[in-house]
Amino acid sequence: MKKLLPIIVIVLMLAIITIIFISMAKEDQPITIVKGNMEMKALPIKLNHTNDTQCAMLIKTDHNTAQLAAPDGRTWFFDDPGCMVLWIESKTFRKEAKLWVHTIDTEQWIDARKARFGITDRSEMGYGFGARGRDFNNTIDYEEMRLRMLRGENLTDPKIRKKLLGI
Amino acid sequence: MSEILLSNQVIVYLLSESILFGLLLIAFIITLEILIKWDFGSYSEQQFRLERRAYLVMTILLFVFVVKFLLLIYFVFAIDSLSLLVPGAMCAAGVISANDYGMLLLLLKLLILFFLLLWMAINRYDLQAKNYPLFRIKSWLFVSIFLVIAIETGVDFAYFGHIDTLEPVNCCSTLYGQLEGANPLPFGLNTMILLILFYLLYVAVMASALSSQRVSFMVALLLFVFIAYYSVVYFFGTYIYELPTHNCPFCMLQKEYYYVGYLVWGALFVGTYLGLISSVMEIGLKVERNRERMVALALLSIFVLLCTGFVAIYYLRNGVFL
Amino acid sequence: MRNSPFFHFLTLEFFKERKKHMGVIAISLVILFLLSSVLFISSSIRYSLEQTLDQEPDFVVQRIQGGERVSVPTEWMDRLLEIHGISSVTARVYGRYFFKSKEKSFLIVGVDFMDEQSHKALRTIMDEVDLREFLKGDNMLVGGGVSHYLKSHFYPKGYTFLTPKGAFKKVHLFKVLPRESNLIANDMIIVPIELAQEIFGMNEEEVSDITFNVPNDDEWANVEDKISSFHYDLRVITKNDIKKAYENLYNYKGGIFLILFLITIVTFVLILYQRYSMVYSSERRHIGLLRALGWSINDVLKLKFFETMMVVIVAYILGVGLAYLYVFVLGAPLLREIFLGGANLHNVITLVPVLNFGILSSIFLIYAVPFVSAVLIPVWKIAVTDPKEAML
Amino acid sequence: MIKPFYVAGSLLLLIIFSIGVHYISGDRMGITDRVNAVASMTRMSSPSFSVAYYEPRVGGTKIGGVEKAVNIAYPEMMPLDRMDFVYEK
Repeated sequence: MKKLLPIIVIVLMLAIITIIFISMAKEDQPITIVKGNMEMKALPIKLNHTNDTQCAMLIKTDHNTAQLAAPDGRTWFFDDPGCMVLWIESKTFRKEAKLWVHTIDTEQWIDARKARFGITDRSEMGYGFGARGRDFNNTIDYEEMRLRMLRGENLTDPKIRKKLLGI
Repeated sequence: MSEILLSNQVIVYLLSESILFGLLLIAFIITLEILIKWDFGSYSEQQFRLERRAYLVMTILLFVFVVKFLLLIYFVFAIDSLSLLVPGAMCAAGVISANDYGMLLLLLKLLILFFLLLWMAINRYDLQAKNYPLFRIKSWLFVSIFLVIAIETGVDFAYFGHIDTLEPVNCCSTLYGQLEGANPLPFGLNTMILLILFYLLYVAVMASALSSQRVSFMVALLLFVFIAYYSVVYFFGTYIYELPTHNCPFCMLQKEYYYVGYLVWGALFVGTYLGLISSVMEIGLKVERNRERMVALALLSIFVLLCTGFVAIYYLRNGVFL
Repeated sequence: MRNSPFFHFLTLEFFKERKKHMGVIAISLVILFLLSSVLFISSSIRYSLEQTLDQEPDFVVQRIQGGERVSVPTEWMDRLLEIHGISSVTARVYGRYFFKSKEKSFLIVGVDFMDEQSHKALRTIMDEVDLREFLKGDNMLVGGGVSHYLKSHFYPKGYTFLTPKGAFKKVHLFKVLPRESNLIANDMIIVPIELAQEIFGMNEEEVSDITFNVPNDDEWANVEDKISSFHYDLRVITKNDIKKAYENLYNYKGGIFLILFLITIVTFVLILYQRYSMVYSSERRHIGLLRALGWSINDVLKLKFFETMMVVIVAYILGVGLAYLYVFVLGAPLLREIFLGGANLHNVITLVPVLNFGILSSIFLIYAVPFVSAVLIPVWKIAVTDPKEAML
Repeated sequence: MIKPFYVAGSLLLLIIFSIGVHYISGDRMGITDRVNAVASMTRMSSPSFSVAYYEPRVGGTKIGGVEKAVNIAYPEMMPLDRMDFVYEK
């Protein structure tokens, strides 16, 4: 028994290491960040395989999503423009970062700072801001949207919702 | 902010931490003096004085160790009771994550406890050896412990000073629950493989300890505590709570679960500490530490039995697994 | 351990030198007694209030105008009743009634006695109350404080309320609520809901606010959100808000006390340090003798450490025990007034004994840690005494 | 260990024991039940502390950060048991 023990230990350790390596090779985590996007352009989102950094939800559709590219090439993805606003507020690169939104009317990636936002649209987190490429009646610009998001004046506030939607 | 700092437990906790820090400061200054002037070959009056002062350092550290240990339990308890004041928090998990200092503080505390325990073990051996062979190592260890405790005391105040009672925090189900589509376990493990690893590592720890293979014992122990943490949070915990979706390391410390968390985490951490200390001392200082190792094995076995017991009892009572 | 010479010596010495320890134990006793009493009272009241919270409805819906609560129309209730998952929607009618000038005030609460829950609760409070008799005329149930106040102001049988419309309403004092319920009922007057509306000058379509329960906890946030959007002047209060308010209230009173108490602790530590330095310096010869007899420094440290721990534990048990006696057996005369205030009706509450790990460990830590810290250095000083001291 | 120690020790144990007996056998439920019944009947659990007319009772009647009690007679002085004046908001 005494002689066997060291062999058992060695076998066990080998087995453990193999298990860890095999499962590491199979590792299949959803994307939360993409590095090396030095041109800071809009990347296609891998649907059902990308996590929103702010609310940790899985991004299932391109509709009204957003992404953000930092000057060092890191890119994050969001399922709602509102999430992006909340997330970037505390970051040091919030001035330099490139913000992209996927519009709900023209269905393409445009610069969020130039986009217009509807205030009662369907959005993943229910904030109600839908990015639009064209100016439409009752839309607001990015700065206004940002302020409303940070102040909490969006559809998640019951009183605002009543005012805007009547329910 | 004022609400948190006026909580009874927080006041008592911060007061105790400050007093301990004051004592340690005295010990630190003495240690520095000793380290500079120490000369064991000398018979001068000063050397005798230094040796006597070394006793003060030792006394203070013994006291600090005991109180720090109690304060860790008290800290967890205090955090738990604060969960009423912090919006959104259901248990200690939410309060700990109320600002960035919380997790750091908890880790520092666990680290300090380990080093204090190591110091105790070295000190004990040192005193038995009569001619203080480890005196310098011991003193330098204390100097580094003191620096960590200084940081910890600062973080204590920063942490409790910056809990916002208006800002909602996440509760444990959002903090430890699954990220949608993501796997919270390390190395891309799934629960089945995690459990296999858990038991394999336990056997490896036992076998290497019994055949006195020190290096593999240490490696296995480190891996074991890492895997065990995840196993408890993501598998065994669900049997303690009897709820398959409840993943939280803190809720089990509450009354609803008969404070069993203190036993679970206590056995795991103290067991690991003692095991690590015995192997550190055996590898580094070439001294035999059988007793610590045996106690460590016993505690780890209690831990594994306890975890397995929860699953077994659940299965026996309900006839199914979660 | 029983026959260990060390412990024999320790205990022998402890009792032989007991005069030395008496003073310290006495000071400790006073400090521990005060501290424990305050914490016991505050935790007992907190415990009782937390218990009542379980009876409290999950949600309260109020109407706010200019930051003040105003009456709610009863049609708001119908809207709530339609929502799925909401149960026991009830109207509350209550308000303060000022007794002459603004010196003292009562809290008048209207209760719908036809309601199952209220009915059952009334039975628990008083066994032999005849509800039919009570509802026949204009009757009221009053709390202990109100009854005492009315009696001393020559209203032994009842009171004539002046409604805002200028009418007088004579209400007969039916029964006094039991003393045990004083914590919340001391200044309460319980009347049927219609009578309360009349006294406050509300019409029948008005109530003070509306309460309801949501049995499924997971739906709380949803329901709160949904109901908040019914009206712009509507405010929803959840049970958690109330819980937090209580918690804060007690942290204020207990916490301020503790902070003031820190000054005492610091003084205490200084006194201890002084005293032990003095006591031990007179012991030098004694310790020197022990050292000459072959005791090591560690042995002396151990002796002194156990001695200190004995003092700490004896003082702790005595102090906490005395506080327990004072608070829970005698009812904490004088000290409880700090918690009850004295601006309105005088209140005498019955304290429920509450002991838990939180309080006991807090008391122990705030006492023992400064104590042992103060003694450490004097102890060390005496422990390293040279054996040659014995010769002097 | 000497005899007086056993005597003193058992006295302390007796204190602990009698506290335990009182704690367990005390009429805890009787008191709590009565208080609970009043709360359940009125659906209100605000503590009846003896507060002045300008101060609201905590709990059911007024809560939620809307009110701030200020002594209207002495606007610059806060009631003593409110500690807002110690801590700036």
